[in-house]
Amino acid sequence: MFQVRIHGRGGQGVVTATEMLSVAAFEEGRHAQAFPSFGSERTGAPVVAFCRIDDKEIRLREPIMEPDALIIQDPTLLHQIDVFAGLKTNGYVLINTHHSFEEIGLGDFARGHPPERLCTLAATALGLKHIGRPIPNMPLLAGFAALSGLIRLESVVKAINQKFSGKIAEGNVAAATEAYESVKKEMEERAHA
Amino acid sequence: MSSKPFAITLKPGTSLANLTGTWRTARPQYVDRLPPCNHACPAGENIQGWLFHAESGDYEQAWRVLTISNPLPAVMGRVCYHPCETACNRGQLDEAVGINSVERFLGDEAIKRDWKFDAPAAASGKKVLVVGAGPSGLSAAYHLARMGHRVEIQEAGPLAGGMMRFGIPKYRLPREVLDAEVQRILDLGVTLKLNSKVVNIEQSMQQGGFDAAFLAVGAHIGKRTFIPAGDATKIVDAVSVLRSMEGEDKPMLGRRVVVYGGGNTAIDVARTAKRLGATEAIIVYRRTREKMPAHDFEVEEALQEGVLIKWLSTIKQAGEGEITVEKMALDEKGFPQPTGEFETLAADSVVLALGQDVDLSLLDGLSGLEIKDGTVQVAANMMTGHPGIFAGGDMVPSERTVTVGVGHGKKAARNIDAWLRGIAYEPGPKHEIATFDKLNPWYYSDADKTVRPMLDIIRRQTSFDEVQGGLDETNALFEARRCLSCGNCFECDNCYGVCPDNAVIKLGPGKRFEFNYDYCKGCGLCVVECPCGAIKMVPEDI
Amino acid sequence: MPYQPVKFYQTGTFTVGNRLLAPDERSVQSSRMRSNSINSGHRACQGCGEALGARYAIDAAMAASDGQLIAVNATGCLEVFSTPYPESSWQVPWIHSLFGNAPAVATGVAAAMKVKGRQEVRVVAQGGDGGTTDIGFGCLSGMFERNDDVLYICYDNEAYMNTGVQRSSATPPAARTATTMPVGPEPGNVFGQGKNVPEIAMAHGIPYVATATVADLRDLEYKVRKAMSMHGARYIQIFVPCPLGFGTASHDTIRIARLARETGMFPVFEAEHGEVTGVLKIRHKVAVEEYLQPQKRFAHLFGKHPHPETVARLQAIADRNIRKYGLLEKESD
Amino acid sequence: MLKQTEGSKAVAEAIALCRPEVICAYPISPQTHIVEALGEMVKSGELTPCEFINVESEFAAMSVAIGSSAAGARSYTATASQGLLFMVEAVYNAAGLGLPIVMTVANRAIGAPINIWNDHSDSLSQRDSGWMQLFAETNQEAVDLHIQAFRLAEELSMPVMVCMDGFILTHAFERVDIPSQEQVDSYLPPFDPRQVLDPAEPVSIGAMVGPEAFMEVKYLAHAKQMQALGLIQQLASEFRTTFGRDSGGLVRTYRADDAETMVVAMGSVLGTIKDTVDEMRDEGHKIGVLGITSYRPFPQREVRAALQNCKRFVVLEKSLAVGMGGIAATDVRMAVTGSGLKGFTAIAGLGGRAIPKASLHRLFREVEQEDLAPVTFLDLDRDAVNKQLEREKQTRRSGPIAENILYDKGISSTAKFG
Repeated sequence: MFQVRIHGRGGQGVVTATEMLSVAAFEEGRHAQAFPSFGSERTGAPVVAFCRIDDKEIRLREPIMEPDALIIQDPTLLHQIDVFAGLKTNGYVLINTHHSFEEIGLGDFARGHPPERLCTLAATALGLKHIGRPIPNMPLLAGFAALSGLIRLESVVKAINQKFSGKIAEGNVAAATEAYESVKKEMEERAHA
Repeated sequence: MSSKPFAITLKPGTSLANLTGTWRTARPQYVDRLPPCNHACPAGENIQGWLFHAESGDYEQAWRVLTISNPLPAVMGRVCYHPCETACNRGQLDEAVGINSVERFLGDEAIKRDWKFDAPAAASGKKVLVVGAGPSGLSAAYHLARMGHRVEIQEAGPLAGGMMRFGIPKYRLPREVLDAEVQRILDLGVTLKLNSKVVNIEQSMQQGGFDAAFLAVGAHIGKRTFIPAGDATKIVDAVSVLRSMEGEDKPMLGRRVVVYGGGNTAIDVARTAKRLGATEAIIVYRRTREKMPAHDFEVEEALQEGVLIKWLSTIKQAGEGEITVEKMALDEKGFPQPTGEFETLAADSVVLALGQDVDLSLLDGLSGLEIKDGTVQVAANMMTGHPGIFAGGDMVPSERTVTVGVGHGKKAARNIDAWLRGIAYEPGPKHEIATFDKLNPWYYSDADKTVRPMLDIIRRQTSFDEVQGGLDETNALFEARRCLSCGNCFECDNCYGVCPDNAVIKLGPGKRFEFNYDYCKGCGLCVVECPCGAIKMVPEDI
Repeated sequence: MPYQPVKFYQTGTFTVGNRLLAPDERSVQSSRMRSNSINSGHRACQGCGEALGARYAIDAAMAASDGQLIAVNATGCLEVFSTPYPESSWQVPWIHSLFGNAPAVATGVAAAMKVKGRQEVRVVAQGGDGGTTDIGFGCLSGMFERNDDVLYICYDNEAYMNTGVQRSSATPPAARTATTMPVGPEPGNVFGQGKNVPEIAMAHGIPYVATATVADLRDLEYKVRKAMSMHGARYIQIFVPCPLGFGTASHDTIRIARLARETGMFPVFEAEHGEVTGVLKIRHKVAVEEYLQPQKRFAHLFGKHPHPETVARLQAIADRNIRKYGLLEKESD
Repeated sequence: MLKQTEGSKAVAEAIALCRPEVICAYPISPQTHIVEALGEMVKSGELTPCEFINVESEFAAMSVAIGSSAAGARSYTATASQGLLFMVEAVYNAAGLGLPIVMTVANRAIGAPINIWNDHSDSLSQRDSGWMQLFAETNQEAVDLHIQAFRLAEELSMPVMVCMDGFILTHAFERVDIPSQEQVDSYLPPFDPRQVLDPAEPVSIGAMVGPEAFMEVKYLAHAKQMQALGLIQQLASEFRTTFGRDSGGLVRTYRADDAETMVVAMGSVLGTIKDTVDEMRDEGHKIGVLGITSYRPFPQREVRAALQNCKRFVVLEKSLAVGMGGIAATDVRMAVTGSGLKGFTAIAGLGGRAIPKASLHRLFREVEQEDLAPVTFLDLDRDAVNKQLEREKQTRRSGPIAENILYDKGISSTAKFG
């Protein structure tokens, strides 16, 4: 079972991101369970959502306390809550920022972690670019696909097209594709480095 | 039902099993109370009864109910002083119902449409002599005829009608109206013998083979009083003046006429004098207007027509072209006392209107009679002390009006009928009077009395045209519908409507209602909300 | 056009029936064919205004809907006296659920009829003043706001009579109830701000709002008929005196209702879409004393230690109603 | 059709397949997504004929459903928590009147303190309301139970509550097989009401019933629920035939054959319990699970049969009878009266407190050892409550409890800055 935890703020599509992740996994024939942290969600407030992916039925209903992967949709949260709590050794971390881990004060953390499991992505900018709104969730999801290889970009695109239609779907797909390519490229570059 | 939830879901209307009548401590009962108008009517008319039909526009039926008691509605509708209206409960609400005017409308309608009385009941084989064709005699003849008796009227005068013809001026009662109603009575088969004065009643009965007689000769002898007078002064009595109005030669009263008296006759004569061309018609009366026996409306009409009245005055002396009157003053008991002050009035003639006496000569020698104050005493059944001879009208002690006379005729006829059958007439039980407090007047809309059109004042002063007009159909209907139907159900459905327990059964048009005592809880709403007081509460026997 | 009293026939102009009217002008209550929606054998007190008002109103609604009517009833006297197991007095399909939910239940019935394509079936909800102006008020307002196709009829007897005469928000000032006893310096119910539910109903802008009394049957029937001719949320508040709660003789129920109207204490009017379109004028204006004195619930205002100043305040309320609704005929009329 | 979808959306689709005619909606978390989805389906014309009524309160929601059901329309509503309590009077009334309304309860705690998270306090407060209560373990089961609920309700003319854990199920995206309209139509016939308001055949519904018949009315409601015990099983079996899936029924056991320790629970927590039990079984523990689907009627016979071969059991429930202990536990213990079984009650997950596998491992081991109090509270912060109890002993005005505990736990703002 693979467990993903996404941190963000109300309004950034955190819950949608886990749902889309679960849909993408479902599209690949896998079992998935996405659920929010069940707060009274308010725009701007810290939000957590979860997604489990497995090859068999998922019965577990506890919150994800030891995630295999973390997606941080808002780097400002890093200074507010312990987003890394319970992260498995060598777990994936994807952070929405155009800075490096070093630049956002996570140099120490990054140095103790396998580099192929870490990535930052300027997802908000991609959202603005393709959708016209600072929504980073779909680019991040695609970036996560690229980072982890857990799901394919086509599945993310499928999930997007199920959820959205028209211009918004197109924008999201474009943003996701660019994010996927960007992360893929960075990871390849890093592998060669 | 069994498939439906037990107890919570019920069949409709099943509460009929719960007989709430057992809750009752008092029960409502429908009653017929006596309307004050009926009670007050000297002719015993069922006024509420005939107005009920008039309300629906069924004038013929109204007329038929009316004429059960009174064969002369067109006359009565003109000359009756309508004590019914004085008694009418509506007077306490706004104004009394114009019963008299509706009666006249019905009477006129009957003449116009030539309605006839229903044919008499099967002939009884009995024969009754009626003496006098005045209101009382005509009424008795009518009732007796309808009861199946053979009736013959012997009238001393040249025309039927009595005081209706010889006492009441034309401008109050056009003669064609009187003639029509008399003729309708005669059409029942009543024989009328005119110019046939009965001089000895026993003899007349024997000669004619009559089984009973009703005497109604009226009071036609004008009372006189002593007034010192010169030869030149013309002093006549009112009855003579009015009677001569029916003849070819109208009475010559001069330009200045003084009428002495305060009754309706005094007014009639004064108004007649005015119409005959008098420039002055002065009534001299010894007391005040309040004490005057003449009806207020007649006084009022007379004054409108220019008749003058000298109150608190007596005639002391009549000279040539003038009279001397003495002023009076009321003492503490209200009696007029002479003051010693005198004045003179110009007068070409003095008409005495001081009442009338009865000519009782036809009774001379008749056994068993009691005569008192110039009138014949009769028992409650209108029979004189002489078996088989009944009397009524002005010749017996009573208020001397046409209506009373008609009432006497009806009452006498019933008693004569009973007497002829060898039984005693038992009037039905008198119902309790439907007094105003028994009514719930809320339910009647506000509707003021319809005023009958009045003849133009100039024409009234110069002609004998009828002063008061009749109601037209719309007005009559309106007026009839002002009746409160006191004490008698008029099927307004109030009891049926206001019962919270649906315990009033409506039986359908004309059939009224009945109570369903199985469910009536005795709340009394129907009693209080009955507009006309036709329901009363009576305690249950518990 | 507001209600026009029959004028041409003076005898019985204001009575239930009238033998001279054309059949189509006759009142429902005068008909032998009236539905008697609430049947004999119910257990209402003698002279119950509510039992009477309910039959008046529901029969009229039955006539107007050609018998296609479903009635919903709030808890209260009407419900209790009409349906004690095993007997029901109702001859119409009828449901009672709770004290405070009749408007909502009626909404449900109307929704069911709509969804089943049976829009000829009309829905009436009914309750007392407690069930309407107090506990059922939320549901009532919701039903109004959604403009659900329900005619709600409030039988207003100005207190919780079913439970033993306790104060409701419809209880008039100074009235004695079991919870506003005539003791202390200001005996009886408080002079509050009032809760004029017909006006609150009007504020919802619903198609029709009217008040009526059991003393004015033809007006009442006219209003029910008019309400039934419309769709959407409609409200009629009918003044129904309660002999027990008012402390009046059982035979005085209608008289008291009449006096409530004639004094101006209970203004009778109608409104469409929030605007008053007609008032039933006072015929013979009387002082409030005439209305108050026959009622034991106001007895403490009179007698040995009278409260004329309180009577004057009540008169002021009546006068305000008269002014506000124009209850008097103009002098020139 | 298999779908990855939100639990609420799946339930909404299932409800739509049941062809409801009147839906009443009032917003309260966490049931809102269900009625929102239904509202959209009605408005778009996808679900027709159906009246969707936005009422002004839960009390009105149930009341509207009472009216529409009594008038013969298949009626549905959903609520949770305070909303359920706000409609309680009408909840009892619907049952008393025998109206086959189906209602989803998205289980949520009851305040105060106000809390929007999941536990079972709301449904269980309506234990005696006369409604049948079915608890879903998964969103698939939630879908299936709603379809069964309409049949159950309408066959008996009694209302049914389908209980699903708020957020945990309602807001969870997971795989759900949504049946086809044909399947549902073949399983669920049109509503043929046992009583109906109809001018053609008037009845009076909702009479006042006195002492002479009230007991009988109540007994008949009880008898109906006893009938339902058989019917629920029959409906589950028919459901399997039509839909090819096991769903519903009265109870379900898991690895219970040779279990010496049994864990009894309701709702979605059964999944976590099963995972825990699997792990313990792997370690050789003889432990099994009894899931109760039908809480009302309560299947005493089946519960007793499922537990009769074990040595001890613990009822883990998301509800608390304050001053007594477990609510469901009381029923379970009643079912095994006289069996000599050792029974424990674990109160867990109140107000959305997570029930992690780790805690369950610890609890189940203590149960195996019979080394715990008869009523125990899973993951209770003993420290915080003890401090408060101590404070209350010392001062009368010891301040608000919740605030104090947050302060003790160091997570309140006053802790940081005060």
